[in-house]
Order: sequence, then C-alpha cells, then structure tokens
Amino acid sequence: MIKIPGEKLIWMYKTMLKIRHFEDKIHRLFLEGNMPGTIHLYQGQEAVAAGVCANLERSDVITSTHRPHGHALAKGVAIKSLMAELFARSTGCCGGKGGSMHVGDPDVGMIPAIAIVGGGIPVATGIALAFKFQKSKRVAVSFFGDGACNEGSFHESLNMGAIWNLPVIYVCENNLYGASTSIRVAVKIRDLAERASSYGIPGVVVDGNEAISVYQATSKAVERARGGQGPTLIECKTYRRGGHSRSDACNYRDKEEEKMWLTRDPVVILRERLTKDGILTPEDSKQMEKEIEEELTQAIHFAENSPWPKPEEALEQVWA
Amino acid sequence: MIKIPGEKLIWMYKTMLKIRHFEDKIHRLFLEGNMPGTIHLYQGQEAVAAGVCANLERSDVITSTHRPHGHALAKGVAIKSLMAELFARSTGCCGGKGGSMHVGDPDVGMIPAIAIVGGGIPVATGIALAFKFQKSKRVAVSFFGDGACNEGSFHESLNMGAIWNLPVIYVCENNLYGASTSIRVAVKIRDLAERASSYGIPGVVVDGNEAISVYQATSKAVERARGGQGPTLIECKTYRRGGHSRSDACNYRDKEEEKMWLTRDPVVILRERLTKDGILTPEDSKQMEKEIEEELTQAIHFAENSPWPKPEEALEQVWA
Amino acid sequence: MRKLTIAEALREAIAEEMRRDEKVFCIGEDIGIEGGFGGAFTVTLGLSDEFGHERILDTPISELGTTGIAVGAALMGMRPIADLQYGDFIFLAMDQLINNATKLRYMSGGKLKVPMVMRIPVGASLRGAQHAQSVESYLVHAAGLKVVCPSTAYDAKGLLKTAVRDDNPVMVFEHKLLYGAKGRKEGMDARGEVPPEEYLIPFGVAKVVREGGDVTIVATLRMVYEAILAAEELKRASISVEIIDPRTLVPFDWETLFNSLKKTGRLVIVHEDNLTGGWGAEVAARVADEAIDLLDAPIKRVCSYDTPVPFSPPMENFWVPGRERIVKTVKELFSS
Amino acid sequence: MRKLTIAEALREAIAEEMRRDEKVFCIGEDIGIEGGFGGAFTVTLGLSDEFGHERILDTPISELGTTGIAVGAALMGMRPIADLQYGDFIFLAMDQLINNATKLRYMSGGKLKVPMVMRIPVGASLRGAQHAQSVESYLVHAAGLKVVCPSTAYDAKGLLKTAVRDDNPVMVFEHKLLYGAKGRKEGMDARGEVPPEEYLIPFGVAKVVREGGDVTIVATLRMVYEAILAAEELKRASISVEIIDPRTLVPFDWETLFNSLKKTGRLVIVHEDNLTGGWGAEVAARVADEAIDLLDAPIKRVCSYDTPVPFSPPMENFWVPGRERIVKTVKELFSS
Ligand SMILES: Cc1ncc(C[n+]2csc(CCOP(=O)(O)OP(=O)(O)O)c2C)c(N)n1
Ligand SMILES: Cc1ncc(C[n+]2csc(CCOP(=O)(O)OP(=O)(O)O)c2C)c(N)n1
Ligand SMILES: [Mg+2]
Ligand SMILES: [Mg+2]
Repeated sequence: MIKIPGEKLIWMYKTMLKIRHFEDKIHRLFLEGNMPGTIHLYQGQEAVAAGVCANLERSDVITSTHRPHGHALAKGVAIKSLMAELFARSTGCCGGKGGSMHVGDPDVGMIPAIAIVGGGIPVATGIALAFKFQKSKRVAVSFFGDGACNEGSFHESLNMGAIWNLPVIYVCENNLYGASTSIRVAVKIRDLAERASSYGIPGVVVDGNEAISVYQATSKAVERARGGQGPTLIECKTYRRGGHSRSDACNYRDKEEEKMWLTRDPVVILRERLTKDGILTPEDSKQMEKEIEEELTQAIHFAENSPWPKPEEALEQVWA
Repeated sequence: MIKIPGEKLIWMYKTMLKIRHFEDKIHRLFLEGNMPGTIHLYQGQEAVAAGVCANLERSDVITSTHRPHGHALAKGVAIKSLMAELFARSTGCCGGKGGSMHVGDPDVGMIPAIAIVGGGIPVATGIALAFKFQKSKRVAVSFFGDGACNEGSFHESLNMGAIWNLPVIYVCENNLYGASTSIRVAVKIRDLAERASSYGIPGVVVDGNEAISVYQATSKAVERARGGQGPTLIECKTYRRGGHSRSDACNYRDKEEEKMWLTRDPVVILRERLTKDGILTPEDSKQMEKEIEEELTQAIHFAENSPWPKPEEALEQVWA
Repeated sequence: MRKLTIAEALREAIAEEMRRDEKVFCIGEDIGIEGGFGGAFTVTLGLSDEFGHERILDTPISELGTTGIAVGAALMGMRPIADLQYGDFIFLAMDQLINNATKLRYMSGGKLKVPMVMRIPVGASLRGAQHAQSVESYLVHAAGLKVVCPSTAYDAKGLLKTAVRDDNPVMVFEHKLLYGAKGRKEGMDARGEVPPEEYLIPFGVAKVVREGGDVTIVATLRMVYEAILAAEELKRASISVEIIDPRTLVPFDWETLFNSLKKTGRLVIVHEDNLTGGWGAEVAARVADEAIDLLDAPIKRVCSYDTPVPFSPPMENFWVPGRERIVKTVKELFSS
Repeated sequence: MRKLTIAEALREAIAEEMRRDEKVFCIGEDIGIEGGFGGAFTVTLGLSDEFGHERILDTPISELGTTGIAVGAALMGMRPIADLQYGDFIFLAMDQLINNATKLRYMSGGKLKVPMVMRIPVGASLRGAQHAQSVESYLVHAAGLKVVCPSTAYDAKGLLKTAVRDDNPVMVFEHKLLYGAKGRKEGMDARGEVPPEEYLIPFGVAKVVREGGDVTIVATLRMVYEAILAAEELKRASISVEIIDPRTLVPFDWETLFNSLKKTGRLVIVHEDNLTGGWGAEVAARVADEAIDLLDAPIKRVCSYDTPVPFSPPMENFWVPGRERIVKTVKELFSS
C-alpha cells in the first residue's frame, strides 16, 4: 500500500466533486434543450477518472470514450472550453467540431475522445509505443468500458502492449452494462481483469467506487509502466448513477442491484473517508462545492456568450 | 481416455498418408510450373486434420485457412476435384474460381477456405449458431493457425461461441510460426490454449503430431458441443515440415528446433504406434501408399485433361 | 389509410417476415433486452416479446464477429437481419462483408449463398464525426452486395421484406432523421401510409417522386425531402423539377433515369455521403457514358463536403446538402 | 543511369527517410524478421540490419490494432510507415483509418496531426479472391486520406519520400506485379532509372506518359502498361493516344487532364479496381461537370468487372482490364 499524500487526496476529492457537479448541471441543461446532440454522463464513476489521473503528469496522455467528460475534467481540460464544446461553440476545446463524444485537449494530454467502442485502445497503445521510441518516461492510459472488452481492438492492443512492454495502462470501467446489455450476458467470466492472463500482463480488479483503491492500483501500474515493465489491465467495478445516454430510464437494470450501487456513492465514500482521517472538514467540502458552482456558472456564461462557429469552418482543419 | 475403434485409427492413418503424398506431389508439380499462383503446404500437420475430422460426420461443417489441403482431404473433398482446382480447371471443387487458398466443398461440409487470417472463426461460430437454431446435432469446427489467435476475430468469436454455448470447436494449429514470425515474439504467453479462460470455456493443449491425442481431445470437445455444453479451444502444437509458402527456405527457423520437430513426423509416429499395437502391418501401409499414389496419378490425369474455365465464367455465380 | 413511421414500418416488416419464415432472426447490440431500447432507434422494440430472445439475439459489442456470425448462419440456410446501430461502425465489419459475404458464393463455384440483411442507420444528426457518416458508397463499390435506401415508410417496409427474401447479402440504409414522426426537420414527414395488406417492392425500380420537365434530380433518403423543398422553391422560379428516388442503388434503375433525362436534359445528383467517390459519381459516370447525348448541361452533384462530419449545428447544417445548395445548383444550370 | 525495381526503389526511399529522420519507423507483419522475407514483397528486406528491430517493427497478425498503433504513434510525432502485406486486409483496418486517422485532427480543432503512411500492395496475381483486390477507390472516398499510386521505380521512390514527409495520412498503393524485375507480364518493365541523388515528387502532379492527340487515357499502376501496349496497337490504326498517369488520386491533377481533353476531346479511364463506384467514376463525374464542353464522345471506363477476383488464369486474365479491352473501347469511340 502506497501512502497517498494529503494534497493528492484532496485533489481527487475536489476533482470528483467537480465532475459530479458538472455532470449534474449538464444533465439539466441538456434536458432543458440548451445543448444539441446527445450526452453520456459519468455520475457514479468519478472515482475512476480521479483515482487514475491523480497518478498522471500533464505530459502523460489519455484516450477516452463516448463518456468522456469525467476523464476530461480529471486530466485537466479547462472547464470553460469543455462547457463551450458541449454548447457547440467555437471556443470549445474542439472548436465545436467534436461535441460531447469527442472532447479532449492535446495540450493537457487528452486525445479527442474516440466514440467508437474500443477504438481508443490501439491509439493509446501507439502513443505508448511513441513514448518508448522517444525514451521518455511518459505513460499512456486508455479508458474504456466493459463493453469494449469484447471488441477485437481490445484483444489486439493488449497483446501488442504486452509483447513490447509498452508504458500503457488499460483502465476498464466495468459499470456492469454496455448500453442496455448486462456484462453478465456479454461474457461468461466473472472478472474482465482475468483477460490480462491471455496477454501475460497483470490484471487487477478494484472497487471503482473507492478512489483510494483506484489510486493504489494505478500507482503501481504507472510505476511498472514508467519502469519499462509494460502494461497493466485494471478493472474498476463501478456503476452509472444515471442512464446510458440522454433520457434512458434504465428499465433494464435490476432495481435491487441499482439500489445497492446507488448507496455506494464514490463521492460520499471518499468524503467520509477523508473526514474520518481528518483531512477534510465538512466546511472544506462546502467551500469546494461553492467554488465549483461558481466556476460552473462562469463556464456556462462563457459558453452561452461564445460565438457559434461559422458554417464554413466545417471545411477547415481537415488537412495539416 | 476414449478407446478408439480400429477402423478409425486406420482411417486416420490413411488420411494422413493421403495428405502427405498429396502435398509432396503438389509441391513437385508446383515447382515444375504446372500450377498457377501460390501454395501453402500442410506436411507435418497431418495429425491435426485427421485426428479432428475422424470425429466428424459428413454433415458437420469446417472452416479452413490459406493452408487448407489437409483439411479438405480429411473432410472428404474428392481428391480429383481438389487437384483440378489447384490446376485451375473448371472441374475443380470451386470451378476454378477459388484456387489453392479457397478449396472446399459444401456438399461434404467444408466451406471454401477463407484465406484472411482469422476470417473463418466468426463464420464457423455463425454456422454453429445456425445448428443451434435448427436444433440439429451438427457441429462446426474452425481450423486456424497460431497467428490467427492475435486477430480480433478470434477474440470476438470465442466470446460469442462461449456465451451462447454454441456447438463449435476452435482448433488452433500452433505450428510455432505465422509466416516468418515466431509465436514467441507474437505473444507473451506459453500456451495459446490459456486464452480459453478469457471466455470461460475449456482450453486444452495437445501434441499436434500425435493423431491419437488430437483425436481424444476432439472427441471430448465434440461430445460437449453436441451435448449443448458449448465450445472448446484445442491447441495442437505442431510444425510445418516445409516453408510457409512456395519456395520459402525457413531461414528464420532455428536449426536445432527444426531438427527436433522433423524427427517427430506425425505419419511415422502413428505408423509405429499402430504397428506396435498390431493394427497395421508394414504391408498394409505399403498397400495404402500404392493405392494413394494411383489415386493421385488418376487425379492429376483428370485435372490435366480437364477443360479450363471459359473466360466469361468469371462473370457467373456472383448473385444467387 | 393508417400512417406509420419508418421505424414502425421496418418493425412490421421484420415481424411479418419472422412469422412467415422461422429461419429469419435478428442479431445485434441492444436489440432485444428487456426494458431496453429495441436497437438504437426502436426498430426492434417489443419484438422479443413475440419471438423470444433466441430470435432477437442480443450480442456483445463485437461488430466484426457478429457480422461473420451472420455470414456463417446465412450459409447454413438461416436468414439473419443484422443491426449495426450506426453506419460508422461498418468499418469494423467490412472484412466479413467484403471478403466473405460477397465472395463465398463465388469461391464455392456457386454452391453456397449468403442470404443476410444488414440494417445500417446513417446520416448526420448532431452526434459528431463518428456517429454521423453516410457510408452507402463504400458498399456500392463492393461488388456482390445489394444496396437499399428507403425514404418513406411504405418503401421501407416493402423493400425490407424483399431484402429478407433475397438470397444475397443486402445492405439496408436507414436515415436517422427519418425514423420517427415528423418534425425533426422542416419538410421531412417520413410518416406515411402503409397498407395493412402484405406487399413487396422489387429491387431496381426507381420511384418518380415528382414529375417535371426541366431538370432531373436523383436523391435518396433524407435528400429526397430536401429535393422536394428545393423543387417547390424552383417552381416559383418557373423551373420544373423531376425527382427520382432510385430506392435501390444496387441494382440501379437506369431506365427510369435515362427516360427522365430524355425529357429534361439536365441532371443533378444529391446525396449526403461525401462528394468524392460517392455513388453520385457512378451515376454521373454512367450517364456520361451511356446517355451523354441526352445532356444539355453539365452533370452536377450536391453532396456533403469531403471532410469529417462537424458537430456544431451551424457547421453540420452547412455540411449536409440542403435545399439552398440544391436550388443554387439547379439555377446555375439555367443561367449559363 | 542505374536501374532499380520498384521494390528496390521503395526500399531506398524508406532507408533514406529513416536516416534523415529518426521519427520514421516501419511497422508490419514479417517485415524485419532475421532470415525472413522483408515483407510479402521484399520491400523492407535487410533494413533491420541497419535500423534494428525497434525501427523495423514486426507485429503479430493484428491489422486493426497495428493501424491504430500507427495512428497513436503518429499523434505523438512519430512517422510510421505501416505495411499491410495485401490490400485485401484493409477491410480489417478501416475503422482506425477512417474513424481515427482522418478525423482526429478535425475533432481536435486542428491541434493534432496524423503523419502516417500505409503501404498497400494491390492487384490480381493468381492468388484468388482474397489476395487480389484493388482497393484504392474505398480510400479515395474516405475524405482525409491522400492516395498515391506509383507505376514506375522513379515515381515510387519520389512519391514515397514525399508521403513520409507529409503531415497527413497517406495511402501508398503498390502493384504486386510491378515490384520485381520485368517479365512477369508482357510490356511491364517497371524497372527504371532512378538517380542516386535525392529527389521528391510532389503530390497532385500527373505525368503525361505519352503524348497524343486523338484520345486521352487515364490509368494508374499496372494499367499504365496496358495502356501503353494499347496505344502502340492503336497507333497502327492511326489513332494517337495520350496517356496520363495521375500518380496521386488524392490530390488529383485536374488541370493536366483538362488540358489533355482540350486536345483530344475523348476520355477513357482504366483501372484494375472494379467498375461500379471506382475512382474512375469520380474522374468521369468531374469531367462531366467541369469540362463536359471539351468532350466529343461519351466517357468510357475500362475496369475490372463487378465480381470477386477469379483464380483460374483464363478468368483472371479476362477479368483484369487489358490491352484488348482498351483497344476495343477506344476504337468504338471512333466508329460511332
Ligand atoms: C464500435 C461501436 N459499437 C457500438 C457503439 C454504440 N455504443 C455506444 S456506447 C455503447 C455501450 C458501451 O458500453 P461500455 O463500453 O461498457 O461503456 P459505457 O457506456 O458503459 O461507459 C454502445 C454499444 C459504438 N459507439 N461503437
Ligand atoms: C488478415 C490477414 N493478415 C495477413 C495475412 C497474410 N498471411 C497469410 S498466412 C500468414 C501467416 C499465418 O500464420 P498462422 O495463422 O500461424 O497460420 P500458418 O501459416 O502457420 O498455418 C499471414 C501473415 C492474411 N492472409 N490475412
Ligand atoms: Mg459499461
Ligand atoms: Mg502458424
């Protein structure tokens, strides 16, 4: 067990809080019709993004999925530019070209999210290959869902990451469903982390609602990666608090299961832990929430007052 | 251990002998310039095709690869029509449309071989799905190489075969190389059969140069499949006696390794075993060889005297 | 007569075919889960109640594998209807479609057939670059696939039923903005009359959506509606537009097109798939070969631009070919 | 001047670029194994001796993964040259090419770039339906890829070097029958003069392979040689043929083509990729739009048929467009 510095713990907590408030706000704005397109929200999985990214430097690089807001916030994409992207404005982190499913910012180490399930896994592996070539200590992290573990890209990538000992960490957020499909009908095994053995790399299962567990596992994986010992597959068992996208009522989920998981709120779990350990007071938390709300208000203001992209901008930035 | 009936053993031996003679002959004919295109020969792996197919009925269906002659002979494709296909004649089993890499005959339960590495694995899985739908007792078998185990199609198919308990058997012929690439640099694990655990199905390793071991493992897998208990992954460790294709001299293979494997000739191994067990006499074997040679001579005569397809036939059989 | 949305019409077609022939089954992600969505666009909603989960078969997220499984099942006499969720995922499945589905019959010397259907939602609908592409043209180029593009509920039902009975692999493209009731976009009420009696629509028979004498517009899917809007506007400029919806791109009804050109002498092709190498190029090329004498003007194409699909509405609107670009292009044909 | 085969010219281009820029590396199956083949067509043979196995990186058989890995490495400033072994395998890799390589720059609002090269052998060479396809047209349609088709050793070297230095994903198509020394087919000596000094060939500049005044033939790769044979024969019939090899399909040198048509007024497009929806359709469509007034005759295409590639030589020969079909088609243009 690594001892986690206090400021890291606070950072994780604040990041999770930020994600939670951000997503709750987005959900409301979306339902009110302020945002075009579709969204996939991250509430319930905050401990994964925060616990993983707390181990990363700005120069480390992540790939993400159709459910990327949490990863973006945890990796340091500016909240204003994230918000503006969801509002489809030219000040968005992708200039309005990407939208919710493609947010990212290479300047802080996040490739625009790849919304093809499994599509980011080879890309992260290639990023890690570049790092190895460049003899740098940077690592790549690929976030993906349980559903992605059944894509060919998962298989091919983990194998190559393994044989070349690449500095890449494969983070599977097993929220038990791929859209409406339970992982129990999609695979016949208990833990997706078991699949690591097919590639000869370590596979670990952690409680994805416990930021500290996620942190610990990632810390070890990052150390391995930076040390040239190759990839790790980390399976974080977690749960979406809401629907798969937009207004999904999750009627395909077992109500008992839902109840059980919803009581295990990762934000609350970390708050209680930090409070118990005397690292955080209820006042600190309140203060944080206040700051976050203010930041969000500003970000929304920024986004709403940002210009729309000009139609013809559609033709730009195809070619380098 | 299942006791194998004598006539099965004899059938296996004769099939292996037939494959060996067929491939040796083809090789010569090819080098002499009698056959267009390229070929991938099966010498050294005969025990796999024979040991597996000895468990199958004519109505069971196999998929094959770029190296399909052995599978074709073992599954019962007529030697004449096989030969004629290699000679590119209209009497060939594919009417001259397929060639060496695509031989097959649905009438005896062999889909035209699929030369895209890994491409037959989903197809066999779908065939098994049809059998399940049709409540038949037929099974599907997919033959593929060690190289194919790193394709996404392998991963996706085994998972679906597993979750639906399909009557399909995945036979990996691990001849230690995918073209020039050693399996030791292509994966980090020892046995490819280990990968079965990723899908929750049994994975077994057998000596692929021992027809009897292959038979035993397949027998169990077929029983499971016909009984609705789902797929098995069988890894047969074996070795190509010759090059990957055409005139490959195998300079990438370790000479010690080569020597070791070449002494373990699957035809000789089975012959000695059957002789020892009193099932086969040297005279029987000689007689078989004679018959096979005659059959081959006739097949070549048939092929050489068969008409070429008419050029315009290229336009036919696209649409049903 | 009763009106159905395209989603409803497709659902009815599937149900009827599944009742008629027990070899027909559906396979795809999220198509039959209890409490789920019935596919990304509700087409299979409720079907597992009648047909069970074996015949409305939910899969893991494995497009290459499921496509290959559909091929394999079809080879053994089943008639799979595979649901691709979004056309953008076709690039994962192409090996099985192009290397196997189109070739196994040929390679078997005509012994096998691959009677499978794939349903492929296409079109930009504010979902960004990877859930928006129109991918018909790739499959038009892949010899051995039939390609179907219904623009109305009536056509959707009749063509899908024909697709299921066809002995070849058939790709059915469905436009996301046309599935539902009207109102998603101006002028686009894809809800339409569908008789309760059974009917089939043959492949290769185009529909003259609107008769006119000055210019022929060929369009499919959502673009049919944009063409209609454009035609209305052009009428006010005294230009009479004939609109042809080929309904199937493979096989293509050249006769109806050439007959139209005999009247109009002018051709504009409209598709949402991007310009370069799109199926419109094939239409133009055929006309420039076999019917060039009928032309009084250059052949024009109004297509999306050769860029990824942008997300932000002003850019997406600009990117998708629409009434204005069609009107402008047609007018140019008459001003020179 | 010294003569090189296309395989040698490509090898030299790779070696020079790898020496010049340490970010360049090769990735693919069987490309650098000791005692191995140097790829399916010897292009990388011996390169691992100089550059080591890290920069001539052998992969498992995992086309989708390796393509995605190339994309990822390119995003981080590397310059991968991916070897696809056979064009037929592109269908496994398309998701990474089309959904990522062409879109990540765009989705990032212009912050990223994907400077990768993929080398893709194409063409029928008696290997049957799955090792024979010409797949250029699929990638011409995929907006965001540059598409290169060298037909000589000189072009192969100069264009590949340009491809490596390009900041965009570039698909380089190489014809299997052109790699080696002469003699594989009549008239096809792709061995050619290659100066020892460094040179680059810009994209988008066509080459007039042969000047003539009666008809323009546009052809690439092996078809250039068939066109030359046809031109010789047509000369005897007093028809003077101009042959244009565009060398890059994206970008395409329209100016050179239109200038030629000003002289000839007649256009025949020849490609080995199959007819329907092939890149020839795009060429025809552009001409029928922007240069229709230059035409004195229908636009003809001589392409392979819309079927899988047959194996048996008489069928394959018939299937691949060749001198005779070109001659016949051109003559028809003059007989009507
Ligand atoms: C290749 C591909 N197939 C299907 C989809 C449609 N789709 C989007 S999200 C999703 C479920 C993904 O499940 P999972 O990977 O577990 O991620 P989660 O949504 O649970 O975060 C599906 C099927 C897609 N985007 N890409
Ligand atoms: C998808 C695909 N990639 C690459 C190839 C080229 N190729 C043909 S055979 C072969 C090696 C296959 O190795 P393995 O699966 O072990 O079969 P083996 O040749 O040893 O029987 C390769 C790379 C191919 N046919 N298909
Ligand atoms: Mg999930
Ligand atoms: Mg092998």
